Amino acid sequence: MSVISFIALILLVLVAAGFYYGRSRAIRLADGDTALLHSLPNYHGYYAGIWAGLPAFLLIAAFAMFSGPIVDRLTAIELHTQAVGLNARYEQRISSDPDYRELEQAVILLRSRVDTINAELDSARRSDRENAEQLVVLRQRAVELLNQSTRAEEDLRLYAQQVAVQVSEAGRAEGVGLVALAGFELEQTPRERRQLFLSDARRLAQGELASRDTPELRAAGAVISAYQANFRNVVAVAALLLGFAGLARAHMRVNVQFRARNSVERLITTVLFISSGLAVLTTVGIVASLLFESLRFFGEVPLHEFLFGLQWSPQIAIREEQIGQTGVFGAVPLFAGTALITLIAMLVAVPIGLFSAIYLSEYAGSRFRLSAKPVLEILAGIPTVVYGYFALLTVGPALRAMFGAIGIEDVDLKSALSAGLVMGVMIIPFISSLSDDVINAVPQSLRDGSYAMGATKSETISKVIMPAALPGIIGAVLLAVSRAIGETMIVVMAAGQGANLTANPLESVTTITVQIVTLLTGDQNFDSAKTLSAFALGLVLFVLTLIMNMIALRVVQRYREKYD
Amino acid sequence: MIEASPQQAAPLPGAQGPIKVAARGIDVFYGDNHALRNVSIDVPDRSVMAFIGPSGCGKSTFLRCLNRMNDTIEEARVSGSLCIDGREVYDKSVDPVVLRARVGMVFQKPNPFPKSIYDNVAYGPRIHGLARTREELDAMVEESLNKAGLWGEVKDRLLEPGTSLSGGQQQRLVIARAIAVQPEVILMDEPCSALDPIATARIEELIDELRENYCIIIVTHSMQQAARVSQKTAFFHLGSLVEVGPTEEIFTNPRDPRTQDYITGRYG
Amino acid sequence: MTLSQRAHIVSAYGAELDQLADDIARMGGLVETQLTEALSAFVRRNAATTAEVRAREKQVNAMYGDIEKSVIRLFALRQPMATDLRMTISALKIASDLERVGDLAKNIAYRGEDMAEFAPPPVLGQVERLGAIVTGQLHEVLDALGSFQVEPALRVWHSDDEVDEHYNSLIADVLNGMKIDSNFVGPGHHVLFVAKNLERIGDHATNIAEAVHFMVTGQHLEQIESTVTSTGK
Amino acid sequence: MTDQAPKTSLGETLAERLPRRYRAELRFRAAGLGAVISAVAILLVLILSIVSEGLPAFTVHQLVLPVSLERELVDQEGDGTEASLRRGRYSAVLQNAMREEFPEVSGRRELRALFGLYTPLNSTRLMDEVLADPALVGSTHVFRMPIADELDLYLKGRLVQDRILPTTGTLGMSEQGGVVLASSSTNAFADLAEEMRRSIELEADRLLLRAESSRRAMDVAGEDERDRLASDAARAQRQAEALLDAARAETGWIELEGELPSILVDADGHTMKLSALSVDGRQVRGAYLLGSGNVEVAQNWSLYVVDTPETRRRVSDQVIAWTRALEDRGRIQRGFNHYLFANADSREPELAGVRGALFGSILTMIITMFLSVPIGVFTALYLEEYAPKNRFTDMIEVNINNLAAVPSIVFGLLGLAVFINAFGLPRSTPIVGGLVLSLMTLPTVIISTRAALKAVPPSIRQAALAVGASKTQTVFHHVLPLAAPGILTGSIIGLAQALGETAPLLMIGMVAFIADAPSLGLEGFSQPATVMPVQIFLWSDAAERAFEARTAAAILVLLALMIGFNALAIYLRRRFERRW
Repeated sequence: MSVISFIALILLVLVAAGFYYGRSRAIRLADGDTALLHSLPNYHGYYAGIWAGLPAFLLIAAFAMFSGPIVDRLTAIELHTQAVGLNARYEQRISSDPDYRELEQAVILLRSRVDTINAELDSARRSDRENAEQLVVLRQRAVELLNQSTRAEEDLRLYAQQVAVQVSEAGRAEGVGLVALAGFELEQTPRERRQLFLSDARRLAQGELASRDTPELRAAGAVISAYQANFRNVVAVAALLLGFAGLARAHMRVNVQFRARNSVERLITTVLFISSGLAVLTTVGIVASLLFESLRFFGEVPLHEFLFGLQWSPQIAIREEQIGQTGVFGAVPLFAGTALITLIAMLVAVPIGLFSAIYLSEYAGSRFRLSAKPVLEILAGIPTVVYGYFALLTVGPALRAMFGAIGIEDVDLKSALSAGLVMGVMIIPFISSLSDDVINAVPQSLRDGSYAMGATKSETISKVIMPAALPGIIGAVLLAVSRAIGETMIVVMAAGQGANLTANPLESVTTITVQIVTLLTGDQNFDSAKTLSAFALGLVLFVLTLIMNMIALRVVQRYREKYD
Repeated sequence: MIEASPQQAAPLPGAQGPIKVAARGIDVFYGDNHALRNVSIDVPDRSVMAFIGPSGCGKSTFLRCLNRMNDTIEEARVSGSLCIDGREVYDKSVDPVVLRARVGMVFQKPNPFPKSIYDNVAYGPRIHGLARTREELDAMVEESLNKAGLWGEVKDRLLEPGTSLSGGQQQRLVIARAIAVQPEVILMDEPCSALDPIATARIEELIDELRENYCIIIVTHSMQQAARVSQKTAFFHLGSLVEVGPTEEIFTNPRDPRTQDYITGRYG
Repeated sequence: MTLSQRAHIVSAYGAELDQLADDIARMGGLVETQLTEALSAFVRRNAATTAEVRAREKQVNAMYGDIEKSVIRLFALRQPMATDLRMTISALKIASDLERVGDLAKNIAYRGEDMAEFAPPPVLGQVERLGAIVTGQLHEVLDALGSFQVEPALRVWHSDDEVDEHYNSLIADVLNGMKIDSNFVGPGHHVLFVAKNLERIGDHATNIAEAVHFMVTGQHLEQIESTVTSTGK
Repeated sequence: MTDQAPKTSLGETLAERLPRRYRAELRFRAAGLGAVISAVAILLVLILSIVSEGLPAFTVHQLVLPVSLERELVDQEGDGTEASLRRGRYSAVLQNAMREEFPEVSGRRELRALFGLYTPLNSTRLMDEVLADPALVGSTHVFRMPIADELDLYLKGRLVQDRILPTTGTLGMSEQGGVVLASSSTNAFADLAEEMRRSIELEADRLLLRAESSRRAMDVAGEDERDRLASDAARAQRQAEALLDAARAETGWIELEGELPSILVDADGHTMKLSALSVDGRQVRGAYLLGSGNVEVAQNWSLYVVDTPETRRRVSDQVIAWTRALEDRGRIQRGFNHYLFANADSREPELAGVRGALFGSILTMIITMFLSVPIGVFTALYLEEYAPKNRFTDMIEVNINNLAAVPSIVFGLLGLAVFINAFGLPRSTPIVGGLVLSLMTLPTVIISTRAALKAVPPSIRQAALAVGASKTQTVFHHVLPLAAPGILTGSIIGLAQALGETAPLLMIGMVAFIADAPSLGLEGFSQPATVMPVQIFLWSDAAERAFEARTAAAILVLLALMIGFNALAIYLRRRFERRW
């Protein structure tokens, strides 16, 4: 990085030099009479500075962003070419090894049998419901076979590993280069662990702590740092050249008639435009990443099973008919859990929030309002993780004690109720401030009209203000619901993990967001349905909240227009 | 209803006929702002009295005293004696809710509630529980709309929202809403300022008709309107009541130079 | 205008009112001159002056039309109130009275032409005196109008009796003369007409005095007088 | 009115309905006030519960031990070089110091329990101190280390229920074969004996009840269950009867068995644990936890009762006795918990601190600030000042409004899929965290900046344009400076939000356990780190009870940070507020 930092420093000097050069050249060309210039001298300076710095810095930024993957790729290719000999030897050993062939055959056979029995199971399930016994037998056999097949695969893998070790030992004994050995090891490493291999190598090369330390890794690290250094030098030279080229361009362009200001302003406008495009890009990024991974997920798990399945257990087989480690991905319990918690939250937040807003805007004196509003704002500013802890620390035990006192014993410490209550508290300020805006937007003339009819305050509020403010309040509640659905930390900490399909708020339930967190914290394997399902859930979450926000924003906007 | 002992003040000089509203020494403060100073006036029953004066002179403030609408403003303070039918309005025993049922009010901008035409007119009777049956309520709504001269125009669209009417119709709807609770006094705060001349003419005609049964007080900036609809006119200036008298006299031969200046358009 | 020191917010309105007042004053001046000339034409039997009087009469009529137009304009555009209302109304009334006076003056001048055929009758002096009184009234009331004062107007209003007295005695003299001398019937009936016209001019002056009084005070003189007399009795 | 009828009827109906209407009014008003009060009350409860939980974590009990840094232990090579000092056996040094305190302790298990009074990680701290000052080698150094988390809680009175009972008379103790017999000159133990008897009876009642319910369950249970229930019932019955026998003995000893409070007798530097009380209340039997031999007559002695039974707590009576002894000897001092701020995360609660998370938060916030604020302001400038009114602009607007309401966790998914998987940026690092939070904060900054720009009166723009300034000059010289306070406030509020955000950071792996604080430099951005809210989340999930208080303490630190941020926003708003 130091080379790059150095280059960056030089570029900064170039920018400054460009600025002063552009400026002074403009003044000189105008013979000191700056009024002759189309643009102020400073603009000529800016122009020169921008051309000296911007392209080069863009190059460096691109380098900083993409150098890692590119270097990794180059290293992988290098290692691969080095290890061609060892690989060939390994292939030859494998293909000529009768034991290996035998194991392989066994695996193939078992796999085909698994496929057959799965097909049988399917057809049995589809054709005849009466024949339960046969189904049970079939299922048992399927599980057995699958276990056998898994075992056989494991054996095969272990044997291959053994062979690989032998090959590399032999290679070492013959004095094959470390780089080749490293390449061979990388080749043998399962795909998902190759990144780790490379990052270990990189760390070792930089003298940092790695998860392993072997001569092979160090050799690979040397390859990586060589590439890095080369790459870095190329980029550094290119950046310098770009900088000087930019200066040269500025030198040619700057003259008395040159519209430097327009150029600079055009650039500014372009930068602003690109910035605003970033918001769109973010959305595109969200949609693309969610869609891409979700499509991969739906390739493995059918959409209808995901949307309508009643069982969610992504990790392990808990029932007989589940085969292997595929897990089941019926998201209905998550939807139900999310809905239950959202409902509880709304039952807390809507009355308290709405009544607070009503009281503060219609009843309270200005001093009370001035002191009560900040309190609600504080509630809004508290991080959700704090709310989660509050649920865990105070609300859960309190609920258990309360329900214990009235004789209901089986209250989970992490329950839908405690998460819902606390989430409700979190949403109170949201509802109250939005409702407050909405209620304040109701024209005073309507209030006057009602009071003048002899209506009491509550009659005026419930019969005139509320009907008038209803669309806005509905919009606010929709926004709040969307927020509750998307809220993560409170439910992660206070709602539990069990995917229970229940309407009992005293049980623990799980939500979409909880599952996303659970699935994606810890080791991830982007080839397994388990990891990908998190993105499918994310997609559901995104679409759901998007629809609600769209509706809510439109409703609120209409409402605003009505009374503006 | 709580009967305060009738303590009708002696009529002010120049008063004729039965007096509905009698104010003596009314002062209004909004916080530190002395909005109305020592106003004394008699308003006769079954006639129209117009309040004129430049903006901010206190005429609307005084109007809002009559049905205690100033109560809804946080910092408003009213002192003095104000009697309607000899009963003190600011007596502790007087309930503003009851008072406002007896003193209807129409505002500058038509403010129909975001409800149907029917519900708008039925609002008062409903909150006060004036109708026992649906038929009674229907009858009340029809009668009020009739009195407000709107029945013919809306009888087929009673369930449409009140806001779908034109401005003039809305204002008449609001008047119908006000008279649905059978008030004795109707206060009108610049009822035509947001209307075109035709709608204005309609409202003026309506006021003229209503005069037979109600005591109407109208605040207006249009002196021609005051001249057209009112029998007596009061001129307010800088929070004080400057002059009150028969409308004709005020407009041809005002006694006070301030009135003179105001109505001839010589206000500097 | 002198009634109010303040200027109108709409200065054009004020200017129009001022213009109206000026027009009335000019018209008054014109009519006054006209009357003086008509009287002299009649008394001196000067036909040449008669032509001038007739020419002025056209001018007065035109002015009347102008004033009427500007009053209508004022009503339509400015909707005058209080003093302005009274001023405008009075202006119209006064203009109409002045126009009538101008008419009558013209008639008097015509009679002067006719009188040229006859020898000057002895009552001419009396006619001259009556004419002087009426002219004085007109002058005084126009002064009152110009200065916005009530007292001269009131004086004119009360001096109506004096005109009547003179008129009655002149009529009696002429009738007597006609009884005595039938030759006097010819010029006599011209004198009668002129006397009648002068008496009418006096009435108009009284009207103008009333209008001025109303304009300045806002009260109708007749009403005040009637209450004064009723309480007086 | 001419017809009096409707008027009176109006009055009557009105009066009739009024009380009901006013009751409704009162209810409504009360509901509103109740809502506000409950919101305030909830906030108070929240803050109070966290403060009361978290405040104790700001103090810590420290063991203050003189450790003798013998050269052969610490400097094995004998050359005093860093390499040699690094290889020193510091844990042995600490163990020796503990042995010094309690020379009577022997046996592997007892020693392990004794060394459990502190976490072995402290040896590293000792090493650091020696490395910082090699002259210490060979001397006796007073070393401070936090006592084990459980004991810290015990000393703060948050772990067990305990009490000290008044005593009368004198006490004599005699040891024979590990059994200690103590007798009081008065019947000092009578009340205690009575209390224990009652406790045993209660325990027996509970057992009897259990036996009964097991028997009842047998009637409805299936075949296979019945046997188990029967044996359960029989066992409970047996235990209950045995207990009752022990408790009802008229003379002799009440044996303390089952889940009963621990009773310790302190006398003359000896601590004994009771195993039985004589019925007359004059004698007790037990074993020494501290000290040995006989005590003839102890004048000052005390009874210490730990009501939480030993089986239900994680500190044994032995450890409690050691701890109390150390406290008596002044070896334990309570002081400010600087470990909370000086250390990064640790598996040992007493050493765990927020330093790492604080640094991580700072680094992440720096990235967030430098990305979201300029880009947000640029976007707002473009939309508010430059953008032509067309479909694309509309689309951007709708987009931003929607982005503002997209759940934060979705941004985490985006970060995972794009920054980590596609771009290959390192996981768990402030740079990725900052990028994700920037995207999340962007809409907030844009929206508040637009509001601030909208608030600049158009007259300013017109004035600048009218004197011949270009659009860009107008915007950058006039509009932007005027809108700056609003932009600043909005940005700070957005950053404060990002500071408290957790969910998206979990997605990009900032949830890992990281024992080293990232360095506060350029390289820190790509070092694994965690941030304050994630640290809170991690601790809240930890098993050790001591982490509960630390979680709350970390929350207080985070809240203080956020209050600081918001106060800054308010200050800036006040300071630069402009009125037109």
